[in-house]
Amino acid sequence: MENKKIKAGITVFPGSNCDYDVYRVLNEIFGVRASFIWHKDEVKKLGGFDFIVIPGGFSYGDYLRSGALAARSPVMEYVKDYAERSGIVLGICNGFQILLEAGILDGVMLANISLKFECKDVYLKTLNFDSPFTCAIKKDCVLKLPIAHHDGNFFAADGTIDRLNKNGSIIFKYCDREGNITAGSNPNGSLYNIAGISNKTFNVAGLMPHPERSSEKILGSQDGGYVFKSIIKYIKEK
Amino acid sequence: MTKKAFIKVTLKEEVLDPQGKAVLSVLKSSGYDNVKDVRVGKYIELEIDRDNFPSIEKLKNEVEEISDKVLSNPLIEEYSIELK
Amino acid sequence: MTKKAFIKVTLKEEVLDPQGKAVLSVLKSSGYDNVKDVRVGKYIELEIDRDNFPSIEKLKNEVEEISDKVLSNPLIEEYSIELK
Amino acid sequence: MKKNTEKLFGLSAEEYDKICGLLGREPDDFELGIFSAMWSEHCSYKSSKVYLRTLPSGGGKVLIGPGENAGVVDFGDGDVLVFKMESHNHPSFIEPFQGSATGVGGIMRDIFTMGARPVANLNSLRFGSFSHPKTSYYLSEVARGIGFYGNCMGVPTVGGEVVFDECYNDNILVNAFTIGIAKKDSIFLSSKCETGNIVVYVGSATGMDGIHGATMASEEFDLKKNKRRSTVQVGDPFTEKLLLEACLEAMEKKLIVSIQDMGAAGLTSSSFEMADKSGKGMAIDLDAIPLRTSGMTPVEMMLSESQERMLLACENEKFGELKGIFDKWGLNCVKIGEVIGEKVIKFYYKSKIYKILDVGVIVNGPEYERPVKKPGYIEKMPELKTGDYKIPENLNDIAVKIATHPNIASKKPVFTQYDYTIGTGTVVPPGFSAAVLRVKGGAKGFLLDANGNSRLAYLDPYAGGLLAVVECARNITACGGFPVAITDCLNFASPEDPEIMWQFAEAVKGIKEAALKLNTPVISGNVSFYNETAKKDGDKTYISKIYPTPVIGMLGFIEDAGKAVTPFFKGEGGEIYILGRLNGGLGGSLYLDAAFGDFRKKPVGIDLEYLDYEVRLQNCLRVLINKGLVKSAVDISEGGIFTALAESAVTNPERNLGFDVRYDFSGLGIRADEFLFSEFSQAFIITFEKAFAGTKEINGILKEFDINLEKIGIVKKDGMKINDIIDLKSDKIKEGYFSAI
Ligand SMILES: Nc1ncnc2c1ncn2[C@@H]1O[C@H](COP(=O)(O)OP(=O)(O)O)[C@@H](O)[C@H]1O
Ligand SMILES: [Mg+2]
Repeated sequence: MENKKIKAGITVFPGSNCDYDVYRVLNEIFGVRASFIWHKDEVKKLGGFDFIVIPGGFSYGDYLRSGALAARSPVMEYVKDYAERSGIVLGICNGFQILLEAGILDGVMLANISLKFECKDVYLKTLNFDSPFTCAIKKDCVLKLPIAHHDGNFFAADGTIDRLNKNGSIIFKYCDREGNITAGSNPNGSLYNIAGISNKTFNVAGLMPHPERSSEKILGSQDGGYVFKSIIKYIKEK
Repeated sequence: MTKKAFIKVTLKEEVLDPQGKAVLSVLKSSGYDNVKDVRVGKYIELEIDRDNFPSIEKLKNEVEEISDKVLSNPLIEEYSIELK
Repeated sequence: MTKKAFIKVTLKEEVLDPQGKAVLSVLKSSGYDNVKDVRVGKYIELEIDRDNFPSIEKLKNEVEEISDKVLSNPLIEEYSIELK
Repeated sequence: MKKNTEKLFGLSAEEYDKICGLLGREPDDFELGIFSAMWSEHCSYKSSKVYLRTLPSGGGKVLIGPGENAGVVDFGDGDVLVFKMESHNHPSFIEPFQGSATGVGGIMRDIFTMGARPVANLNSLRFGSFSHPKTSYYLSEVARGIGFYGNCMGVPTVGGEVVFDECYNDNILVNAFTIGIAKKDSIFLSSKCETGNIVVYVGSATGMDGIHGATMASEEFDLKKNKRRSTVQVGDPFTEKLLLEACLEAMEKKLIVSIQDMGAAGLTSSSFEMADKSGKGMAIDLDAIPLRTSGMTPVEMMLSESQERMLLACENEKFGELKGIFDKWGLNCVKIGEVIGEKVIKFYYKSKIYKILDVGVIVNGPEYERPVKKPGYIEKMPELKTGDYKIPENLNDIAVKIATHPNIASKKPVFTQYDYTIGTGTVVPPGFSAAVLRVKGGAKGFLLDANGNSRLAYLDPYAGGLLAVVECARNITACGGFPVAITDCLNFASPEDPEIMWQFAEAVKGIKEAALKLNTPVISGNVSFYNETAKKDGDKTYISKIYPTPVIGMLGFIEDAGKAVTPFFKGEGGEIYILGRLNGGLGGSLYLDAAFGDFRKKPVGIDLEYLDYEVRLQNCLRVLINKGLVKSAVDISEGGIFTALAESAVTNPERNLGFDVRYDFSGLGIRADEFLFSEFSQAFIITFEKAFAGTKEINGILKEFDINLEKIGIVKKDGMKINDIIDLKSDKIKEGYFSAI
């Protein structure tokens, strides 16, 4: 299967602002056919897409709670339905927050421990190499990706964390350059340095760092590209 | 006729409140040593058209639904409603 | 002994409330048409060591001072205090 | 003529008389409100116009110079770049979070009004002395406000400057810069209204925001009486993001004829200026204005500075389609009037004609050539003679103090609050010299930098203006770019004070000369006067004034953004060179302040030869870089050569580095402290790709430009050594450099 036969849908809410960056990277760097899905569009069942990306940004200004208002919009019903039918869904940053608020992923995002917006490069350790989001990542490879968020402090009850752990659903953790998971490498106070998780069946994932901002050499890192390469690989091999 | 609903949304006790902590440290460093703890929540006012509800109970139910589904995240927050 | 102070901080009536506006638009598009207006404010709980105050009045004064100087921005917000 | 001086709202008695003459009677509150807004310094540039006219504003790549919402330069391949810088000083002092946020929102509207999508923001910030009790509050609120607005808009904030000085204790400065990109054939202007077009209001509803007691008329403006009221402008970046998308969509579909954002003096300036620039008039129905606050009076509607609004003209038949777009984005889109041939604005209120005002009379405000006087403090400024100061025993201590001074130290804690990676265009992020951005779909890129040196501008406003331009150009050149055009933000105290006016005139002259020599026309800008506050000290009142603060924002181009050079040393063993000439002179330097607690000494004079040399030097460096020979380059500026070397060592993001410099400066006739810390050198510290120096190719280039190159040392793994005067641990400097603010 050629990449250009793979169809990706990118949801657009009022206030989404990484939508175009994802669109461009998917189309121009990875040669996938990506198109936008306006939050009010009646794209019933989202059946035509091989995967869906919920991009970052400030949907509804992130007012009330990050992602809360977007999580209640009609298109999220379709996304939920799509996910339940094993569709692949990736939420990036605000997209991750929306998936949490919609109850598609477990947990919540609190404000960063600094109570400040944090824009910087972080290092990620991959904990599960079998998911659609990580299957092209080389083992022992520490990834460098940028973060840019105010509410990335992942929190969940102990029981939930246990469940995520047992299931292998914690897919990325913040680490240092050498891959050690340390307090100093945690940029936002996230519980157990959690940077990205998946659902029970691994077809839905959310992560705070931005793979679309680290898929080209000129931007200082191509490591984010592995996330998209994984999705493509997974779809091709399916 | 409209009615007002006042909703307090607060973090559940067991959830860490970084904002409250930050306010507490500001208060302490400003010499307000008697303050022992601070919790920060939200206070939301809704103005609702009363006429479309057969009873005030129904109106209250709708406010509860809104509070539950939109205004709060039940995983970490709880809320209380007052109608006026 | 500690006492609790509950402070509601709300935007002055005529100040733009972007949050309230966004919540309102989402409520409307989710079919909650009866909601006519939404305002979002803050709800803050302070736990205060009562013992160091000669009178409850003095304690109340301190809470007022804190609300004025730290918890609210008098240029755009107002507050009300309840002691329990 | 009867005059109630209390009711002049910022107008002078003469201006009031002039208005009475123009109208043939006394103005009523509505008229007075409009005159006072349009004739204010802020809107009319009445004190600065005569000087601004002297600035070079065309030629080269300029497509549109000053006069529109922003200037436009040709970027090749059918692309244009649109940029401007604007101040939001006073609102930011009153309410730093909202003030800085709405400042950023305002400048972005200026850019997308012209049909350009904003692609980068910069900001230039001035706070009181670092130890002043309110400084940390202002710093954190302003940074939060800028991040809040820019991040939500999805526009990366890629650079700027943060300066602390006690002259800003009572007047902070927030200058915001935005650049956008558009297609050459789809630039939108405010001057294109046609008779018969309808006038459309889009965006947020109008509230009481920004209607200031000071400039305001009758009783109902008494804010103290109405406690529920607030005049603070509250920013809503979410709505502005929607406004951006809706406007660009409507522009792409060619539904807009002419457009103007509502900035200062809101509906008043947008309607009168659009009418004036188009040579038309308008009929405006005040009843149609979307209001947030009920019961607003006509003059309140006209003067409101509520954010996130635009005024536009469109063809009647296209209104339906236009409205469809704004509906989709959930925004107001209301027909409020019509463009008419007669050059007046007819206001309708409560379905009746309410007022008719002549456009020319309102728009052609006064213009002054205010008296100027060379300030006494400059006349009396002592020269700094060698021998006045003993060289401090321990220059190491001073060096540490300088490298970790809040004005030198890393501004990372500030800019990590800004999303600088969104848009996937940022090739060199904040924290180095100029920001470098690439343009997708090709190799080309552009560079941005903002600079001002107010201490120098205080001691010598001409030099301050000139060197602000030169410094921006150095930063752009050091990355391999060539300077193209500038915008300026001129922050001064009261123009009614002849000494301040002299400062202004000198600073503009300095900018002019540098802009001419460096071939960087001034395509947009902003003037902010009255940055002063009356203060009480016991029973004496005095005026706390800022130093003259001309700030420059510069755009540069680069053919291949991927080949931009960064300022830091790349690795151990690299040979360190000086390109250019070292000068002495310590007047006004950070060193004088750090070592002796007083910078107020006459700086060395700057002449035209200085500028000639500068152009040669920068051209020479650019050629070296473009040939791919240079690994790192940084200019020598604040904090002198020591600071340039130290920063080159500690800002490498991957590894710790140091340097060992051996250089005999005795031939220059300067002392050790001058060598280390003079800020008047015209030189870059560079390292080369290999041992290139001495090759024929390089010598040829040096000869062509008549510039010196000299090896001075070597990059080390650790330690900062200069002759036998400086010996420091890199770690210590690094730690201090990154944790000072
Ligand atoms: N110092 C300056 N140098 C060059 N151009 C300037 C300067 N100050 C203002 N201008 C130009 O004058 C025009 C009016 O500026 P301004 O009133 O700030 O615009 P706005 O309508 O956005 O408020 C703009 O085109 C601006 O670029
Ligand atoms: Mg404008």
